[in-house]
Amino acid sequence: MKRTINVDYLARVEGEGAMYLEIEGDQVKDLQFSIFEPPRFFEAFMRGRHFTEAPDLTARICGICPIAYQMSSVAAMENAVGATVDGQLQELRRLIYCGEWIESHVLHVYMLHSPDFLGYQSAIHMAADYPEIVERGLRMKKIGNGIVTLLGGREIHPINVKVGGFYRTPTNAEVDAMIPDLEWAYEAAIETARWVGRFDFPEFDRPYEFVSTAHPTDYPFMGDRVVSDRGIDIPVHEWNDVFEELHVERSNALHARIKARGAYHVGPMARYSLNFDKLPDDLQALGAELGIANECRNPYKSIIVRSIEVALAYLLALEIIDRYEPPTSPAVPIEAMAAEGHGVSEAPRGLLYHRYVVDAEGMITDAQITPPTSQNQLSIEEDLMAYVPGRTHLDDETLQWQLEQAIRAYDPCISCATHFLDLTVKRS
Amino acid sequence: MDTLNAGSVSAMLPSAFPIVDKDWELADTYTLHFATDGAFDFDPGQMVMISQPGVGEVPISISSNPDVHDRMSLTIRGSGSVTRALGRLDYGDVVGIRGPYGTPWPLDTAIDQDLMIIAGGIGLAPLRSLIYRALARRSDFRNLTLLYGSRDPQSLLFERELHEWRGRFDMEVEITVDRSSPEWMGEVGLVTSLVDRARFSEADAVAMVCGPEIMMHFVGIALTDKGMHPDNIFFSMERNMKCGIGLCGHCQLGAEFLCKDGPVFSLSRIEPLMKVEEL
Amino acid sequence: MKPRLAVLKFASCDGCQLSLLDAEDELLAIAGAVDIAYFPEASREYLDGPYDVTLIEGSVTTEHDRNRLRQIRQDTAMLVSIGACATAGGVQALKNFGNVDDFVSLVYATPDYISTLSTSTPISDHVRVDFELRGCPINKHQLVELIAALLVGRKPNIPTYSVCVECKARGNPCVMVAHGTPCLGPITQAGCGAICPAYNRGCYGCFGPSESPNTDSLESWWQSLGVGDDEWIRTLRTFNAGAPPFVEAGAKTEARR
Amino acid sequence: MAHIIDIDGLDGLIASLKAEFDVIGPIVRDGLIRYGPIGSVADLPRGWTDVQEGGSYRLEPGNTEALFGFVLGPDSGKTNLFPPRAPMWTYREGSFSATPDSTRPMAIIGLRACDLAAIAIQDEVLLNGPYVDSHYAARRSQLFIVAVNCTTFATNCFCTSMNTGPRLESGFDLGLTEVLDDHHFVVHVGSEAGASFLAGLDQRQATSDELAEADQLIDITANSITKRLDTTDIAQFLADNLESPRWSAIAERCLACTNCTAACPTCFCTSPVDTTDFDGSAARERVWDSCFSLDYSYMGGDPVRSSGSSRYRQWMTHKLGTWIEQFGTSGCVGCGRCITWCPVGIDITEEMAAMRAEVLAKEAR
Ligand SMILES: Cc1cc2nc3c(=O)[nH]c(=O)nc-3n(C[C@H](O)[C@H](O)[C@H](O)COP(=O)(O)OP(=O)(O)OC[C@H]3O[C@@H](n4cnc5c(N)ncnc54)[C@H](O)[C@@H]3O)c2cc1C
Ligand code: SF4
Ligand code: SF4
Ligand code: SF4
Repeated sequence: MKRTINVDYLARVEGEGAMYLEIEGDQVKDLQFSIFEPPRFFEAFMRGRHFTEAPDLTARICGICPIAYQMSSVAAMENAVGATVDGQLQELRRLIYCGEWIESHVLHVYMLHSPDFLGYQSAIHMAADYPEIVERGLRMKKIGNGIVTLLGGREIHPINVKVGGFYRTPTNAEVDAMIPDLEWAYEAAIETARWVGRFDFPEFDRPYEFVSTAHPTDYPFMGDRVVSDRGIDIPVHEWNDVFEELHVERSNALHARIKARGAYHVGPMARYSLNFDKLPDDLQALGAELGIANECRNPYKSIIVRSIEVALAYLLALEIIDRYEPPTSPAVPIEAMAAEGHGVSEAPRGLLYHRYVVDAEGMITDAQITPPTSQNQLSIEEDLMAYVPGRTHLDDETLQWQLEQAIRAYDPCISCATHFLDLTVKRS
Repeated sequence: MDTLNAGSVSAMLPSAFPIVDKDWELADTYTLHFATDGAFDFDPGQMVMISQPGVGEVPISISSNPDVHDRMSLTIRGSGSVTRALGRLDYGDVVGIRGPYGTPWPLDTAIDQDLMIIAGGIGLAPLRSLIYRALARRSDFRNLTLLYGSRDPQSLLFERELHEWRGRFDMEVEITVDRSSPEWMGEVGLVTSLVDRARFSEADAVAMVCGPEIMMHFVGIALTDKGMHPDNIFFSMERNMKCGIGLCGHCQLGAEFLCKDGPVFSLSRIEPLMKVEEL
Repeated sequence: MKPRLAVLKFASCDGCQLSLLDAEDELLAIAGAVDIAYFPEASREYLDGPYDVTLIEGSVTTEHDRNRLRQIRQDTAMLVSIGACATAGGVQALKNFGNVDDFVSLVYATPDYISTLSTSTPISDHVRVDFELRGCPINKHQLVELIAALLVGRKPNIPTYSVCVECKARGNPCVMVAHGTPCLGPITQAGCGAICPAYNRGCYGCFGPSESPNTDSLESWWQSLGVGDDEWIRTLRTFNAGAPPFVEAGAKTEARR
Repeated sequence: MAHIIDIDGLDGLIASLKAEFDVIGPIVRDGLIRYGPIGSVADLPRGWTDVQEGGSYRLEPGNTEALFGFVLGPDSGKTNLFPPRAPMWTYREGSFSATPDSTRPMAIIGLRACDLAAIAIQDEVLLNGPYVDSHYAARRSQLFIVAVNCTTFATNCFCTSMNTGPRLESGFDLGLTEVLDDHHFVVHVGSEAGASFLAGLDQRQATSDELAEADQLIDITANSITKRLDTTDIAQFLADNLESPRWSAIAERCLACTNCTAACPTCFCTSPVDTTDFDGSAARERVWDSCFSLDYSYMGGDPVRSSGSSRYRQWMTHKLGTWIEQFGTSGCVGCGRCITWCPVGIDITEEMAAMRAEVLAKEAR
């Protein structure tokens, strides 16, 4: 018997996507996870703009994770001109990034993903039965947004990130004022992890190749190497030697793949599994307690990983604030020069790669941006293919919901995925 | 004169007044009535600031009889956000009122003179209280004339009163409409045409005029053309008023704060200012 | 009955509708006061129209979206466009200044797969819009204010004057006067709270043109601060590139060059 | 009669004021002089001076140790006495309640003669009319002023034309003149409160030489100020020239950004802002407004003053002309803030002079 599951418009994801599934017997005959978010041509706009504009312009690719765009772009620009931003300025970058992880992850955990597990259409529906829980989520999210607002000026498309550092750095009093909230929030994040850890998860471990940014000592936010659990360990500038992007008809987004092997997986599960040893002991123990010691390969359980990363972000924020001394200058000076630069950073939903070519006047002549959702697209499709066999006894409604949930597990940011330049495909 | 908020914490603080009655005068014009317990004295020509909490506050002239002390009425045309929102209120709803503010019609200047009251459109509202007062003091004046111009017969305000005043022997009432309708038997044309035909003695007359600025401008010309002195012609002026008491700055016209120096001004004082574009 | 609210998007970054979810303090109160009938970013539940209020984020860039918009207009009593994309075409309106085919082939290996209009245009170019909330992104406080105002039927407090007014109310020094930093604040509509000057940088115009923008005067002052024609044009052409006063000012400089 | 205190004396004054007041004074922040909370002399902008032009302000290291060696930042007393936003009332379940002002008594250190003149003007508008602004009144009645005589000036100062400075005449509790030789302050007492604070300090009587020296510093300042505004029959002159072509010429440059009105220490225009909560309660605030905004003159569908020229005209004729009829003094104290803080450097004195010159030229023809 032939069944089709057709979701015209995927809810609780950022951007516009759809899913079409044709099942025959126990097998998937046809599957299309398509992105119809209209294209916005960012790489094209970037040409002819000044390199200092990159953080403001690329932020607009995504309203959910603008910091990630700003951080990858400043990393790429600084890499191009050989500038080093370190010390307290780098700490502040980590701090604002913590804010974004919190804001984005808590949004996902409480408002986008947990309603699936508890059988609600939305967090607002859920609030009718679990008001304290939803309120706790909102408060946690607000604290993340508070970090971004203090350091960035506002929560969405912050204005304070620049190539070389910031326009203005906060005072001790300003950052210290956040401590009581952060301390509350850390505990709340632990409770959150335990709360989501009790959800019912389907058995569904996947053989992903995990890819993430690598940092020598820290759980990665920014870094200059890219690693995988199957042997990739490259400096950022070799990105295009290893990865490529393809354009398929059904989608306005590009699919990224590892040239040698195909699909790979970026995001919280990849970060967690590749960097488990860099987590503080308490959070490692929490992971073990919740059944994901060392690694997590079940996309449905990514909600636990996100909750642990939220706790980590609050903890790091507290540490950064504790050590904070306002830097003498809000930014290091940057001189334009003809160069190419690469930058990666870890958006909440995974690795984000930027590459720019800049001329001697500082004008951008070429730009390439590979966002997490493009990278995960193949992985999402393979998950859907793999999930159906053995579960065709489920009714359409249940199956559809579980498949949607599998997609939502990636927290796919579809708006991000639709404006990316493929250079490699022409070579194939 | 009693002021509702004299001595209160803030001159900006309204007092809560429940609406005790509401009449629809026209499709877009209504009168709200308030019980004032005798604590509210005003003179014709004065206005109040009326607030719908959370929506906004606007200046509105008092249209009721100044000699009835337990009740105060405001006649309002719904033209924008606040005046339309007020129109949606009804019996029992609470509004905020501050006032009365502003200068009254200078009725004493008309003692032993012909008193001309000239209204255009909603401008009859602030003049109605004047008419009540003038009738109460009828023997102070010589001829009492009301000239009233309206857009069309359907927009005539206060028809009941108009009918009653028309029936009086001690008052002359002339009405005209800009646009006629089949049932309309009266005059058609602008108020200025009534001025041309009205009987009054130019040298011993006082005119009190309220209506759109452009209408007042032409009435002023018609009256002075007939030989009246601009000192004896009074206009009630409108400007954006936010506080009503000279603190917010909005209503300035030249050196005048229309809210506290006005809204009633003699033509001689206001004419030079009215002539300057965008002043 | 509670008013029914729909929130949906066209070409955009999702940031403006996210502002509703970012209103952490008011979200549940809003959800109590209105029926959130359609809001795919936050809910799986899709209740059919008609809606009392529809918030639209994003610009019109495809034929499909153009048609969809007409239907949406029919389904809603009040249509509010939110954000620079919906009110001025957004950053993607930069393609209005170039050749789209170039853009498509620059971004996509197989351009034939992409169907797109040659322009990115605001919602109001296609259907009647009842209110526009500016900003890239919108300010969540303005969004909450708008909803609160609609609920009681008052005029929302959304001023159209320049960023400078908010800048002074916030107590910022003027960065242009005090540091010689070029600032677009005098010709940009208020709404953000003058964040950029508060962070020591010039406004870059994300709330679009103010009520009576004197672009000529600001341009010549910027020149005296050392800003060249190219930079002036680029500054006008960012997130509100499609806003008429910015388009005209840019074209004027281009023509002079 | 005057007294002498040294820097420690000033520190002692700040310390004793802190017991009763929130003490506010000039500080360096964001690269300019602002008014903010101060704890001691150490917070004052020692050694800094300001260089002002039309549309330009730069703080530079001066070549002295002066604590008050600068002239004026953008703040006057206005920001503190008449803040940009003030709550007025709240409404809940059928009743209105006034929101009283919540500030503590304030002591402001460092105001100049023009600032005091401006406060006197705002008093006239907000306190001395038939109606009183209760927030202003609350702050004003608990205000202690330590003012400073100007021993330096900025290019945009024209207080001498407006008879408002640079010498302190009245309106202060204590008036200081900073003398750099043997760094000390000559202190004049302006009120009983001032006298009692002074009495608690380590101070002594000033000698006549010391007085003369301080006085001379102020005279030098007064004589150095070259910017002029001719106020002869100014109200009538402006009333006669409401249709001067000069207004349009200014409007070509004017951004209508409202910076001049925000910086001006006497501008007092406000608008109410009504807000509602989702629980049915409502509130009103009053916020600074400006005659340069379109909404300011909105009436019956359109603004009365839609052109830039009419808005600039409203501002300047009010400031310099109609104010005199309304309140008995000019609305301008000659501080020059509107010139410095206009982002495109429009100069009210130049515009006034240009208009007079045009009229003269026309009469000559
Ligand atoms: C002294 C005086 C007496 C008045 N008496 C009456 C009266 O008896 N009956 C009556 O119906 N109307 C009267 N008006 C006019 C009434 O105040 C306006 O219709 C009202 O302010 C419009 O406000 P709105 O919010 O409904 O309109 P919107 O168009 O939404 O106006 C917004 C704001 O603009 C200003 N504004 C708009 N139109 C006017 C206007 N015509 N006059 C002054 N300010 C305006 C107000 O500040 C108002 O709050 C009077 C006006 C004044 C100045
Ligand atoms: S910094 Fe910019 S926005 Fe602020 S006052 Fe100056 S010009 Fe205006
Ligand atoms: S660019 Fe301008 S409008 Fe945008 S946030 Fe900065 S100051 Fe506000
Ligand atoms: S008008 Fe200008 S010079 Fe005069 S007081 Fe105001 S800011 Fe100072």
